[in-house]
Amino acid sequence: MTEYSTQELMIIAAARQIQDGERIFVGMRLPITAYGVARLTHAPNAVGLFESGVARYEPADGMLYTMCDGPNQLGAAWTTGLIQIMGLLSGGRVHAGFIGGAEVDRYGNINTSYIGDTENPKVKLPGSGGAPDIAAMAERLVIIINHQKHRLVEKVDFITSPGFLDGGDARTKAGLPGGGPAVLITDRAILQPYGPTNEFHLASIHPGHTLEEVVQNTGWALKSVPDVAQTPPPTKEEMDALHHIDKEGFWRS
Amino acid sequence: MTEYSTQELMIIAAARQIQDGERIFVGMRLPITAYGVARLTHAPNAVGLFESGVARYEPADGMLYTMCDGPNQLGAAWTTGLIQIMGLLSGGRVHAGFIGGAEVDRYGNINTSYIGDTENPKVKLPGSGGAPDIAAMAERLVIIINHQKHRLVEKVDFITSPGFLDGGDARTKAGLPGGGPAVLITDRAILQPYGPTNEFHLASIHPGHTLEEVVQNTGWALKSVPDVAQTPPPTKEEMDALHHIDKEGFWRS
Amino acid sequence: MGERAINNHKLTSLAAAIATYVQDGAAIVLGAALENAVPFAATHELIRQGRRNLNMIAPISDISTDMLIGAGCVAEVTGAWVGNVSGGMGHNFRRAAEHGLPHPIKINDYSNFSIGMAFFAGAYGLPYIPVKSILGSDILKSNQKIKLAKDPFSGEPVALVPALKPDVAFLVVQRADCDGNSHIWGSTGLTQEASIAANKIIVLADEIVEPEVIASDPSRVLIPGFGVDAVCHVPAACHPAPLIGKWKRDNSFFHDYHKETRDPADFARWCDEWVRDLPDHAAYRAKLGGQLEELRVLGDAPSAPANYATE
Amino acid sequence: MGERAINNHKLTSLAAAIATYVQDGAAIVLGAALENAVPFAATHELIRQGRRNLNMIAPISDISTDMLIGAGCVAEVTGAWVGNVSGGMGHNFRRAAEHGLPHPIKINDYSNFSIGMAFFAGAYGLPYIPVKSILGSDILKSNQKIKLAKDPFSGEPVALVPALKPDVAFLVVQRADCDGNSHIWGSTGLTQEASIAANKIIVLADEIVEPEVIASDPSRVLIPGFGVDAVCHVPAACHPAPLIGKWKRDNSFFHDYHKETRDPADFARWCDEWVRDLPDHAAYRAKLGGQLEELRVLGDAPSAPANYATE
Repeated sequence: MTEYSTQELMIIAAARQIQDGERIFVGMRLPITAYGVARLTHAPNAVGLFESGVARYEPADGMLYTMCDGPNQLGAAWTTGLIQIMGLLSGGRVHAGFIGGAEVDRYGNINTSYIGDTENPKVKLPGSGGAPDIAAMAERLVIIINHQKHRLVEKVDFITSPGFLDGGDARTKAGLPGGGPAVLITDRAILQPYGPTNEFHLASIHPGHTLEEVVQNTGWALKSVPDVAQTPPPTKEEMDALHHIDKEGFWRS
Repeated sequence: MTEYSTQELMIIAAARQIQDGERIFVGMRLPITAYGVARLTHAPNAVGLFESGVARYEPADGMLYTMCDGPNQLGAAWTTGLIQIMGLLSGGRVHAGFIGGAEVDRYGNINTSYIGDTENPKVKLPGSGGAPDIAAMAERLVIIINHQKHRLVEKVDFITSPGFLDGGDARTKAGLPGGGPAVLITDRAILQPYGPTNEFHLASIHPGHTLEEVVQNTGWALKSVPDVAQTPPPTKEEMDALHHIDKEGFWRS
Repeated sequence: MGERAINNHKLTSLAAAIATYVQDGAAIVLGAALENAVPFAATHELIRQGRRNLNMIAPISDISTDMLIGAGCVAEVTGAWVGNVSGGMGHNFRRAAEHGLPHPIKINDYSNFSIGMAFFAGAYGLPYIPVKSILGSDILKSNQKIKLAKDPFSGEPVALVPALKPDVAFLVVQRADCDGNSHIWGSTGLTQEASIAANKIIVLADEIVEPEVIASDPSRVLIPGFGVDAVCHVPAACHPAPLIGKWKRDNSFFHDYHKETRDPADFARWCDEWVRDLPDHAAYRAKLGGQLEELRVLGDAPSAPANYATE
Repeated sequence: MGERAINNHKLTSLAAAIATYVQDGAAIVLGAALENAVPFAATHELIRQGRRNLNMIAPISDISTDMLIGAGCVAEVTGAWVGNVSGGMGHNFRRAAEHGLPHPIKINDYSNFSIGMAFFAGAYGLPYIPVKSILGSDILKSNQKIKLAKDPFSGEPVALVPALKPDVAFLVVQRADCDGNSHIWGSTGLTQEASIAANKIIVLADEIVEPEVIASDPSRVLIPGFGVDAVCHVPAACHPAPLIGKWKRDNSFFHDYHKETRDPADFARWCDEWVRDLPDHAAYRAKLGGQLEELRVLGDAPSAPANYATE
């Protein structure tokens, strides 16, 4: 059996969310590595979008600290403006986007703005960037977050990026064009919206983790889909691709 | 005394409307020659704008049939899109624009769309192009038209490009940001809006033409400003500049 | 820009691209750059394939729209100007608008800037754009799609221009690779906005180059290959319009068109000679022969290089 | 873009440009390209000249905004994200927002796309833009300037984002001539829209070139010289951010900033060392010395030429 770290499993679970030929808002860190793995395995025709104004076919050759770094621009499909790239979100032209956050709630709403009150915040987080736009408009949203009780909360203090809002059809009623969050990938499990409420349910547990542990580390009364599975471990092909992308072993530990 | 044709006088009268450092929507034919004369004489820092997406300092080297021709793009200050160039009309960033038309009325409204009814037009004219935008937004509009009774009319059949609408403060009330038509240059005279009605009045008569002739060829009861002048004939410097620009003598006859 | 274009080779003939992507009744952008880079080769092929009831959407496409109207392809014109830019009025456009010949046409009036905003809204997912530049114009009366409203911030009048989303956009580019990654230079009018607003994009490339040429300068890409549905290699597809650095404008061709299309029988003859009797654009170029060769740009005025090195 | 910029030589020092064009209380765009081409040299000079009560407007300017807040220059932040892109949170931003230190700041929240539309509206004379991409976000509650409304065509909800018109925009370009005609390549974020929306534009050019170099490629011009108010020759003005083809990103500098500005006294020391104790950007470059030289791009990956010849 191939060895892998939790981070590596998360990357591969994220890579599996990318289908061939799709246009993906990639974002930095873990998702950009996931994009590279997907391109090298099952999605050789995916296109990576970066809101600063970059679209790429091949992942960048070299470590990126920001999406604007030189290696992400050399040989790109398109270096242009933010409006041209983020404008692709309209009309179902972007299939998925990856975003993270400080807090996510049972309906997949994400907070990256204020912990506490907006006038008198306990913690002022950096803000939205393009996440609300991606969350509102992309066909599917993939959320990546560490699985801790104070991160997976009953209700976020501030909806920076909308999920299903109050659940049910609230999202559609608010006029949001995109499909909303499709999956939440943590370091312990994978959650998915389930049933008419669109509440996030446990869908699969990562190898080595337990149902009890996952429930205890979730800030709401976590329900499960009827057929909770174990998250399939990385295949050899996936791990080979990841090692090719992550030459320096940044994600290994 | 320098010899000149009527067309040449019109070009020079138009050139005098351009002040140094101004940004001007030039348009084709007569105005582009006027722009060249102004650059060579009193307005060496004027900037010429072309709605297809071109901005130039130096006039093009070579005869232009359209603003998109190669010589208008080689060595341009900017070749870009229509929105970038026409967008400069906002906020008083464009000082003047030149436009022509099939019909203009006593309040400087211009028709380039329909003679007769819109549903069943007697003559379908080519349409607006960017003229309404320039008429609405530029600080000043310079109208150039041949002086005939069926062209200078009481009321145009269709307002393609707004002047002072029904006169008085109708233009401001309609929410139009630009200053409106400042001058109407014909082959017989120069007209200007005068008084609180903003009706076009006779301001100067070209050498060799008479008040009676000008009035008879105007489709409304043309009034005069108190101090009607003779249009100053071209100076030697202006004619030298014009001959330099119009090497082939296109405007001489 | 299509929904799931996969990045693979899209090189095809123009005839095949039009057969695949253009249905009768389609809303078409053909020449959004104004007077340069007009895809006349596509104009001809639409006529040859006998498309009907098209809605031609563009600010100004020089004589392309007049040809399509005369050939009976057009039910609707959405734009700012139809005619012959250097030659005067468009006879077919006038006949259709004044006498319903060969068909009546519906005219949706816009100004250049307002149709630009309609494309911009269509391209970038905005339902409409509030515009001041057509206030006071009777375009607000003749075009029922545009609403006069009050700016809720200032209370001032504003014209709301709804998004336009064409079915197909044709564009001429100086060079493209087989996947549709394209370089354009010179003024582009509304090419970018109109193309991105369209559901399908067909690129007419004057030259097909290796992918490395395009990838050497991603900032010169106006439309990326992943948004392009078909790439057709058609040299001088712009004729008689110019293409910067490639082809000069054929001014006499525009002038002759004006003279030779004054009445319907004349236009029919012109259209047979220059379009219907020719199988494709290669035959059109062969017919032009030396006249086309004289328009070819032979000189070299190269852009200063931009360096994209990372180390 | 200013109202009557005359096309003449505008080359000046950055200190003089800021003294002339930036008043206390001004609304400033400093780095609209996101994480590249951030005009950090202007950040430093604003701190040195002690500007107060600025409104910093940008989607994301990496640590520039955090520096200005820490130095007491900022009353208001209008944007989508403030922090240290590769290094985490911005300590000064948090201190100001959470504890009012050194001053309380007003935060006007936008998303990247909605602030883009606000700049676009400001640049091109549109009073506001209706946007769908921030529906459902509490940005609609925290930012009172944005109105929730109904699309009058469809009846669906829409967020109306009013035009933003900053007083001054700073931008870093790879090369410019003495009149401010500039070439930029690589991704540009909102540089064009934000700059054109601004009343005054100050260009920080990495290199000053002959006018012929810029004029050789007018399609690479993002902002034409006639819209530029001052041109300053400041090599590596972007440091520690990257500039495509010119300077690599100084990742360790961002990391060190994060470590060395955890509390106000630390920030004050950092700011003295890197800004206040240095007379100008030349001194900053000299202090960096070999560290800066290692970031210089030495390789060559040139763009394929575009031909603008007319004959």
